[in-house]
Amino acid sequence: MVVKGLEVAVVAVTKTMKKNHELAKVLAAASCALIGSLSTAHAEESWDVDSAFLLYSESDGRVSAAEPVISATKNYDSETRLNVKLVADTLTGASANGATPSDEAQTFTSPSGNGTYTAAVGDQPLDDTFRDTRVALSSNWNAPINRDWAYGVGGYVSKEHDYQSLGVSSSVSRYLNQKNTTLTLGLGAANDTINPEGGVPTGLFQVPESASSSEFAQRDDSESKSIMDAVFGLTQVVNRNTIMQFNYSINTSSGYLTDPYKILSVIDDDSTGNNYGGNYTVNNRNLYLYEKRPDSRLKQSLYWQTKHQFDNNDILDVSYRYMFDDWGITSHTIDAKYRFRFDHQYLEPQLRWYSQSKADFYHRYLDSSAYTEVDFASADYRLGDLDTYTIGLRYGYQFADETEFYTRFSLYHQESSGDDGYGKLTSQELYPGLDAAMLMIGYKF
Amino acid sequence: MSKHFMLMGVIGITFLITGCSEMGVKAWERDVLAQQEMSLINEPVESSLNDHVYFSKEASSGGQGFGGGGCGCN
Amino acid sequence: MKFIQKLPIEARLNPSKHPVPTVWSEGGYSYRVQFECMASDYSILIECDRVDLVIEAAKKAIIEAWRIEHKFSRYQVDNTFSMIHSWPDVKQTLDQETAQLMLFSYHAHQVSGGLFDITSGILRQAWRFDGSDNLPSPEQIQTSLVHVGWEKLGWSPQSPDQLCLPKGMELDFGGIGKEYAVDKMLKLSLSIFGDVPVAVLINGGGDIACSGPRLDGQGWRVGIESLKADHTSDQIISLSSGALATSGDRHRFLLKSGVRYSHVLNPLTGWPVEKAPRSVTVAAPNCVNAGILATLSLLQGNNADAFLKSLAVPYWIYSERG
Amino acid sequence: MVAKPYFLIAATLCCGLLLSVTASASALISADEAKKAPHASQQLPQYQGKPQSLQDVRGDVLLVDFWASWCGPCRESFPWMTEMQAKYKAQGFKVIAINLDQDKQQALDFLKEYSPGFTVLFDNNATMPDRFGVIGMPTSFLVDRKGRIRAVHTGFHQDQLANYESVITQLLAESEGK
Repeated sequence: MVVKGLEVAVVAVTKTMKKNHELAKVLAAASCALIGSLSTAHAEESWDVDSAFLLYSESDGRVSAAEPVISATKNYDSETRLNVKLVADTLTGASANGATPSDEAQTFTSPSGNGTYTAAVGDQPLDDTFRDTRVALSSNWNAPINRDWAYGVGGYVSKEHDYQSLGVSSSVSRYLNQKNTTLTLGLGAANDTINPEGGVPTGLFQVPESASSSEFAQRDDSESKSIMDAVFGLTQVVNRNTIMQFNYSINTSSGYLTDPYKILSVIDDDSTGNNYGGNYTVNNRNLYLYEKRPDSRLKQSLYWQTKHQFDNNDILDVSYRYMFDDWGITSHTIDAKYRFRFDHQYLEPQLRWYSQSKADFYHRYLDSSAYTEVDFASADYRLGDLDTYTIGLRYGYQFADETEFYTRFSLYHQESSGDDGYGKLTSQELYPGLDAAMLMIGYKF
Repeated sequence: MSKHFMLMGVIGITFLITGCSEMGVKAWERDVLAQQEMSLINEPVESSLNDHVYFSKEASSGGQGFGGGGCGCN
Repeated sequence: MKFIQKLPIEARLNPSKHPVPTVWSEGGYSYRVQFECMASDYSILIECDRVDLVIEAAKKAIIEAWRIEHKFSRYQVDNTFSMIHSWPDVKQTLDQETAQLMLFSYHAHQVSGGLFDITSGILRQAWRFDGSDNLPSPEQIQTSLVHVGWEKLGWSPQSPDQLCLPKGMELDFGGIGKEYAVDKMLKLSLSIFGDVPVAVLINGGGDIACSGPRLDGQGWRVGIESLKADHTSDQIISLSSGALATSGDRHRFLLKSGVRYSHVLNPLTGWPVEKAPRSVTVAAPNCVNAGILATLSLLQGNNADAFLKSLAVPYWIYSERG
Repeated sequence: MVAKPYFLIAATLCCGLLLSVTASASALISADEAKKAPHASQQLPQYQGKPQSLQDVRGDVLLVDFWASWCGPCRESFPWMTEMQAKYKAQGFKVIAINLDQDKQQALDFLKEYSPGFTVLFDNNATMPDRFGVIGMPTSFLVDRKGRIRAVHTGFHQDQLANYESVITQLLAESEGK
């Protein structure tokens, strides 16, 4: 047994066995690395929350909506994040049912078949049973695969009393040219189920007088549609201050694409009679038909967006979208925002113009001599010739603790147009405009 | 329709081959692009609320983009 | 020594169901916390006038020790050790702590020329050191050796968190786990005190680390066992910084035909290292470091003393034969 | 029991002297294939110090890190680099962080907040990163005692910390005379 003496000096280095000395050093360093590994502080993984509240109100007391949103994003590192978003909205008010105004008071069967509502002479027929609450939850995960690739996956579910939607999405991105170019392929699929009040009405069938009618008896409770989406995008850094994106997207829907609550008026086109241009009647009842749309739709769009920061730090954001589909609709959208940036505040005016041409089967009304010959028809103004304008202003204040308060006010104006009809119909306002005001208030923390 | 496809393809590929490799910035020149305000969808909550309004009032929807650009740090 | 209180710890932080630790006063501002871990008696000595911090620090240290014990225990079913071993032949991602342990083991394996090998634990299936004379057959040893060898692991230091463990192999962190726990306990307990004056010594069944001298400037008095029944050659040393670790065979050996087979196995041959010292204690800046040096010196067998001398570290060796 | 032996462990605090050991360094670019770090003699202004070039610190193992204040991962790497320098300083390891902000003031504001525990140099006209081959932010180059680039890491990933540290220890373990 070797006993070391008192007060042994540690510093004594045995030079003859350098190898073991080196071994000791490696192990000293390795053991330090092992024990020290604890102290490395992990990056803060915190949630960034953006919460907002939107109030939407249409003029003439039509639809008004309140829509709270809360969106929380957890950043694991600069490229890896999880976002969860919860949206709720409640809609109340009345919306156009598709029938034309008339020189006589009109009475309509409510969608459930258990009641009626009326439109006075010359008034837009509005379905005032319109009321809904929607809750939607969505989540997205984005992460890099390696230096050159990244991916994202997401899902959402939303629920209204008569509508459910379930969707998934995924994307993969490829970075090129030192990350100055990004190619992205996104795919999405969704399945929606609709359970209309009173069941699914038969398209182009006369709106019955009440739920006791045989048409109601043969209705299905629900219908569904499925949607597939693909986006191919190219994002390009142009220079230090400018970034640009081009997208091509294709979207197919199939299944029940009709709006079960929308109807069409059949107008008497017998120019020799005294009801020329008035509501066509069958058995002394005005004839209204349920609308019917094709059971598939293929939409394609091209999208371009550019963002540029000026030397004074202001930012211009411009985008243009061209959309066309196999229903005959084409549309153009131009959206421009300019953000004036001050030390802790910003002011952002916005202008948006949207113009669409009507769908092939859009008819403001159907002629009494020909209504039996159409395969599809809808008087939904959203499928007609339409121009809309948005003017908005957003203001934000950034606090020292990096939270932000913001608010946005905007006005939305719609103008529809189309043929003016004949006879008595010409004195009716067939294409009323629509004005809405939106106020959004939000806080990011 | 197939005409549009072709057009898009031709534009896209031409852009890729000629344009992109000439454009862009060095990794250390991304200070401006790294700002959150310069991301293509910098206010996703506002965008989604607006999209929801337009979706329920107009016949077109979607088509907009997704991320890209940004800090592109590593 | 006066009993003060029990130190209850939530059941979920005590996965191995140890008895409740106890806190004792040793007079003045000197406290001793005793508990059980890895089949040994552990104690934490803390000198500090803030008893609340003492309790908090001890609690944190105990939880850490039990966490490490449970995480790498070979006898649990729901821990990291069993997770790693339930996915043989598959590339798996290790947590950062395990990756660091792998890196350390790698360095130790490299510099020891393969004598230190955490894959060698499996040899114990052949060798049972129960004081008996049951030697395994050469065939048994050969069978075990098939599954021993660091280089058989699918692992590289460039990506220490990626591991592919061949089927039949076993990683045994037991050889460094105790010392690692002692170092981590010291580090964690010190983090509680901030600027408050404190002196801490952790004793994990004979493996010791301290924060520095005691508050009065004196070293900690530490006994080094000689393994002799009468303790006649025990020594008391004064430890004022760093750590001590002991490696030895205690009662674990085989005796056959007058030859004493130490429990220290050479992973290259599968046989016990011949003429290994009974026990070696080494002092080093931290306990893991001390422990690995003590272990490596045992593996040198007859050359242990010369090896230790060349390391230029303080050591105590006990090599009574037979 | 005897209580006399009085032993002073003079072992330096954790991580003592580790100077010259040969260990396998497979993560490193081999010394023969490694290129010399460019711009070695270029003097750059130093944060809270006098101008310095990489040559001035030759003989140490260097982590040359290119960063900017607007880059999130760079920010994340600061505490880690401070820790590494503290841990391996005694073994001859230094972090040299070269700032590439085009607006130096932003870097200064950042540094005030983060007070780095290592050397920061300013290259606000970006004269160096091109030849170093910086392709992301941050990019760090591990330079050996002879001024050769032995490892490159782009980005800063928390889950790679063990790797980064492993390469540093491997290079530190390399023989000085090699």
